[in-house]
Amino acid sequence: MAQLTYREAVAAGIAQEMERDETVAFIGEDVARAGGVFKATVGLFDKFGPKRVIDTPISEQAILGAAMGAAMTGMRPIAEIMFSDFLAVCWDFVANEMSKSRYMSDGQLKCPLVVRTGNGGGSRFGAQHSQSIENWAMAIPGIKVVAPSTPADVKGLLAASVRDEDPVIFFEHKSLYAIKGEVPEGEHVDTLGTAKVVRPGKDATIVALALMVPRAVQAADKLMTDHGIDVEVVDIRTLVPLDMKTISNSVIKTGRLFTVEENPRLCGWGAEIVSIVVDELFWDLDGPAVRITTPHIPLPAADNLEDITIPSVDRIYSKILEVLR
Amino acid sequence: MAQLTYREAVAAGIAQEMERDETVAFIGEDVARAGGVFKATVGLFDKFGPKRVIDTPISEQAILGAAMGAAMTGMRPIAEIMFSDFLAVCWDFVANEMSKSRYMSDGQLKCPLVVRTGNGGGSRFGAQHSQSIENWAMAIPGIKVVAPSTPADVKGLLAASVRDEDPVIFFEHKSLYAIKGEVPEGEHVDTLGTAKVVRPGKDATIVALALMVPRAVQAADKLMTDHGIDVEVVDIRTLVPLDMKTISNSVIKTGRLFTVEENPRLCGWGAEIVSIVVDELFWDLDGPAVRITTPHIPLPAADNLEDITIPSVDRIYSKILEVLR
Amino acid sequence: MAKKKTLKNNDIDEKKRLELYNSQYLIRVAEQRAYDLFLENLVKGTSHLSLGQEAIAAGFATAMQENDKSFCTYRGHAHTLARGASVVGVLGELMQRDCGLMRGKGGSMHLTDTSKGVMGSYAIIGAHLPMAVGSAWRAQYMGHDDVATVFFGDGTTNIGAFHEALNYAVVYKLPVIFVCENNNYMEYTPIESITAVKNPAADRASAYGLDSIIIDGNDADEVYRTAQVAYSKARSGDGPSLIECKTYRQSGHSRADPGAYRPDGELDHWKKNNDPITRYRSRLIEFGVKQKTIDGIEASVKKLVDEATEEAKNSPVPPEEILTTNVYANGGWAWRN
Amino acid sequence: MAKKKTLKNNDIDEKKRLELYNSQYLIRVAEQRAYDLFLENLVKGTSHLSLGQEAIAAGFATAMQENDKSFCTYRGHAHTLARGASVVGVLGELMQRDCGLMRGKGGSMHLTDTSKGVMGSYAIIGAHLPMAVGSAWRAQYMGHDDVATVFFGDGTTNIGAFHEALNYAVVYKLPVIFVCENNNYMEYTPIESITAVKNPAADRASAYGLDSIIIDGNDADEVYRTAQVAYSKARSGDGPSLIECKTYRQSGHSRADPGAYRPDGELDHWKKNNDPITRYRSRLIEFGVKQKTIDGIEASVKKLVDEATEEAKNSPVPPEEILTTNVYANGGWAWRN
Ligand SMILES: Cc1ncc(C[n+]2csc(CCOP(=O)(O)OP(=O)(O)O)c2C)c(N)n1
Ligand SMILES: Cc1ncc(C[n+]2csc(CCOP(=O)(O)OP(=O)(O)O)c2C)c(N)n1
Ligand SMILES: [Mg+2]
Ligand SMILES: [Mg+2]
Repeated sequence: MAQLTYREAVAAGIAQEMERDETVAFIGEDVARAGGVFKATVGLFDKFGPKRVIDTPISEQAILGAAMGAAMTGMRPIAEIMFSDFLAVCWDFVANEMSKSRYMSDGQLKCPLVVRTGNGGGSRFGAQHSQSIENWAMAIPGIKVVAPSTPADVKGLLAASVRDEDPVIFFEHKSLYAIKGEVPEGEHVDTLGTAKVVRPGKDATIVALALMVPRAVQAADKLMTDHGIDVEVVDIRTLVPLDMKTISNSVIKTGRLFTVEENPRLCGWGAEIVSIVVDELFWDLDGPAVRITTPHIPLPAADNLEDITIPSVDRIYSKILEVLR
Repeated sequence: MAQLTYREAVAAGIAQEMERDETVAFIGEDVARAGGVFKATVGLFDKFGPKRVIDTPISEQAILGAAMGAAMTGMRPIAEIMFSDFLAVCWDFVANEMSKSRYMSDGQLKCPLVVRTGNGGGSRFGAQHSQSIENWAMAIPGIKVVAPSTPADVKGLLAASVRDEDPVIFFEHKSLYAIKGEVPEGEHVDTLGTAKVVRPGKDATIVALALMVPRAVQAADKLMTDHGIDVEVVDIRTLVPLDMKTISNSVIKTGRLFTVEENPRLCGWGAEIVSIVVDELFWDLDGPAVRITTPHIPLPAADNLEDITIPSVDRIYSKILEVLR
Repeated sequence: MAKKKTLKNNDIDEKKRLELYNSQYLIRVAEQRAYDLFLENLVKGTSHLSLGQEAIAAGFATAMQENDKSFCTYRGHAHTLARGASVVGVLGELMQRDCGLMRGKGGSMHLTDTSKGVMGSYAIIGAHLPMAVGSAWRAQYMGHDDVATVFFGDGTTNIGAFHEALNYAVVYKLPVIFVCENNNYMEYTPIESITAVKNPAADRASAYGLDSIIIDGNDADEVYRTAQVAYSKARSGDGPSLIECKTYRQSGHSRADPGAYRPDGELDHWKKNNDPITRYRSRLIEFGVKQKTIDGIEASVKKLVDEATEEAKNSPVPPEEILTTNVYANGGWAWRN
Repeated sequence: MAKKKTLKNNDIDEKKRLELYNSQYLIRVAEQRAYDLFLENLVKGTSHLSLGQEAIAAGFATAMQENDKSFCTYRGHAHTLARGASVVGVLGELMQRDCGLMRGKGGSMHLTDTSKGVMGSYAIIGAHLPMAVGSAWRAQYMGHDDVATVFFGDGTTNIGAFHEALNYAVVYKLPVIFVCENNNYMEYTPIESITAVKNPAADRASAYGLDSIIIDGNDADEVYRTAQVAYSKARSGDGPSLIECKTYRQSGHSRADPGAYRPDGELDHWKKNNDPITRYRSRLIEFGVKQKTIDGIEASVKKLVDEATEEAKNSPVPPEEILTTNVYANGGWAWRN
């Protein structure tokens, strides 16, 4: 096991796959010579050179389109969209093109590519550089959606995404880039569509993603310490494919469901999971399923305001306490 | 009362507002001289001339940006994005700009504009011209979202949208353009954020939108006739602001909730409504809340396939019967 | 005069000429058939015909190598047929039958036949330009010798993706040919009324450091010749070309368009004086091709289209089971376990 | 030599010159202060300074009418200050205090002061170009005499919205000025390495039927003069201008950028030989302005910024209640009843 930061795990994951497969190349704005604005791709340019690690113009549509055209014809490109907010300027390629070309061509076309992007708040960047938009991606049929919470998952799920035959949107959380964690030595490949119980419990289930996972775990620990409430925390890891088995098993066991989402409230992924549970496990529920989300507002820049916007350990803790009491 | 088609109601609504307010102007592709590809804006160019009814280049970003800049500085523009699928090419303006500028400027900037767009399936146009994407819009804080199901609502809600101080995304359903209905004579202005009980009932609630409303009503009638099951149908009409009062009152009365959505399953608006009901009215529910949606797939072109994709009267009927029995 | 033309055109041999004619004629007959089938209510949804624009599809396709890649718009029947896709597959798709190229799942606007290098038809203006750039990147990266060609209309030059694709292709010197078919109109709006320059593609070439190229898009020989130059440039590693082909759409924009926006006489003028098929037929005769040979081509094309029509009519509609196939690479649509 | 310059520059009177200097100097001092405050950890989030680019903001703002509208990027402190926005409001916003222009809700990248015609700063590349076009449409439509000016960088010329905005503005002949500040870099990548033409804005002007205009963006007089011509053209109904200003960013791209991508000596060269403030100070002296006058301006600017800094430091953080205000026009955020 090696200790890597989340950002180092990104570079390690890309490097592992580029070494293994000549058809993997990496494009994006300021990603090559400068190593990316989040320094998540430092070293790749030196290792693989300008043919495989490429600085592009500020042309997000061209970036995703180029990745798509290359993927259709035999490559496995990785494209970076610097901040996930910018997916809005090339949304057509996500929502209408890479996601639909296989279906529209009845299987003739393929798009094995990965779009990596910096997602989420906490950096005081304001409304256009802080969003969590994993729910936008989840709403689009035909793509896969991944959002890891640990360095090991970054490397393993990124490798799995590169090897996947479908287009994958890979959300890296900006506020997690600095965290450290154990990552297995040598080749490490994980499996898309598998959630993980990261804290077992029996009284209630929290389903969380990315930055919300460590917060949910902390809140759960505190609920145990303070009130003896034993909460199970499930890290979804990939929204599509969705590991409903793990979620359902947990809810069947605990009888209570909480989701903790960083995306703003309306049509968030938590709503989807709640709606599935309510349809399929209604009689297993011992009480309301409750969503804890960023309120349905644009994100403010000021630190004190941002901190009360995104679900915090305290908010998760208090809400669960309030509901379960 | 006049009999108008849904498409005539669009032109009537725009004309009413343009006559009333000099600052209302209308832009879009092929909307002026040709009257729009759906013929929903026929006559406006002749009536108001080239200064106020303007054919634009194929530049969706420029169209929404121009509408925004004009709205910020004193106009109340209406912009057409021909098919709602094309909102993906200018999504930045919806998701990051018009929706956030008021908040980011702490109220200094305003965006009183309407984006009209042809939404929904049934025309055998295939995956890139048939989508229902009202859930994409609902997921964005800072905009309002309207989707009428009758000619009267088209006119009244369009007028209300033009007069609203916030940016409104106005979804017209392509498969409803040809339907006829009574529209009040003279000035007609409705209210955003008000749902309507279009068929009262006591055994279950269906919440539906746009094309799904007439289908839900038909299914409800048939359930009554065939099985004496008395289903209440709520036409949401506007997703934001959301009239939860009307929905909640209905669910409290009936104890059962079904949503009928044309958007593909994941993160649809039905999930949001279900999640609110399950949180707030859990103990009023007599059984699972069930969503009836387009499956989570791109839309096929072939008529026989498209017909089994979008929720039909039969599917609504059978699903409700299956669940309630 | 005839002499001069002979000289001017003697770079193209008779075999190629007949190929070019065959290709144009096939497109003409198949597109007319599509229109007839629409009137019979057998073509569902929408469809966008290339009547009057056949020379462009034929000229480029004839100049392509087998491994070259085409990227088309919703107005892509012509380009798909010109690459040799089956007529049954094309008409079947328009009729949304099981024999269609995509078994009815894509429809008229999304014709795809990767076995012929037709990497799809795209219905959102501009999107396929960056995709063609990506295919060219792959060719350069992997050392393949194929070139990507992307066809689009005059109206498409005003959308952002056009600009991004052109700049990107030039920056990395990629083997991609951008073909603008300027048929004077976007849907119903004259292109000059909503474009800052007279020649929407050619007048922008310099913004990407490219040569300004304008050709007669209704002259298959000129198209073919220009295409050859562009392919050889691209294959030599000298980067992209942007070619504006002047042409005219003789049909409506899409199936139900009455064309009320056309000035009086404009359509007639083009049909009578500048129809690519009529012009090419005369040229063949001028160059000594026997009427019998021409008649033979025409007869065989008609037979092919007639037979394809029958076959497509007899094909069943797609089975319901395929509704949920090929959403994901595992063949299915499951978004959950 | 001095004589010649006098002649060349005698169209600008001393009063205007001092205004131009004052404006540039204010930007310089305020931006340096922002940097110092960042080092003190009092500026949160990110911030993008215009050190070295002051002449452009100053030159344009000085040529504007009061009712003209500015549209800025994340690198918009300079343009906001140049229009006369309060220094407390700007520094307060960077420090995310209640006294900030937007009470901390927007932050450094979104400075807005509509009372001064600053219609916002936008942080998604390209988006504000179409917005400026829209403001110009409103002016034309309502018969107002204001002009919209939109500032953006060299890197922005490669995104789709640039292309759409330019074409749209020219088609309708709208009173909007597109100002490209070419500082040689997008973030860390040299602009020439990812752009098809040498002058990313000017070499594209002809693609929109516009004149190619390149100016020395570090000469406030040249900027001011060019701006005057463009405003009078726009106000006469003669449509948009696209102006490429050559300049250099002396600071990092954003707060934490060490600038490792700069070739050795490049930064020093620009600082020593082509700093707009140093150049302009020399020119003032050359033109007979007394050192005392210059010192007076500098002292008063410093005082202004010092006082503003103190005031901002003493301002509280924004109250939690405003988190949910001004999402919708009714002042609140309710998405349901
Ligand atoms: C992004 C987008 N905007 C608008 C449309 C609707 N539309 C379809 S075809 C067309 C006109 C295209 O004109 P042109 O590029 O000249 O091609 P032509 O149809 O003449 O071949 C338009 C506006 C679209 N499909 N996509
Ligand atoms: C659509 C989009 N893509 C990428 C970015 C990230 N980004 C912020 S500034 C910048 C460089 C902009 O370069 P330029 O236009 O030259 O302006 P400068 O920063 O030099 O003033 C980039 C790529 C962004 N904000 N928006
Ligand atoms: Mg055209
Ligand atoms: Mg720059």
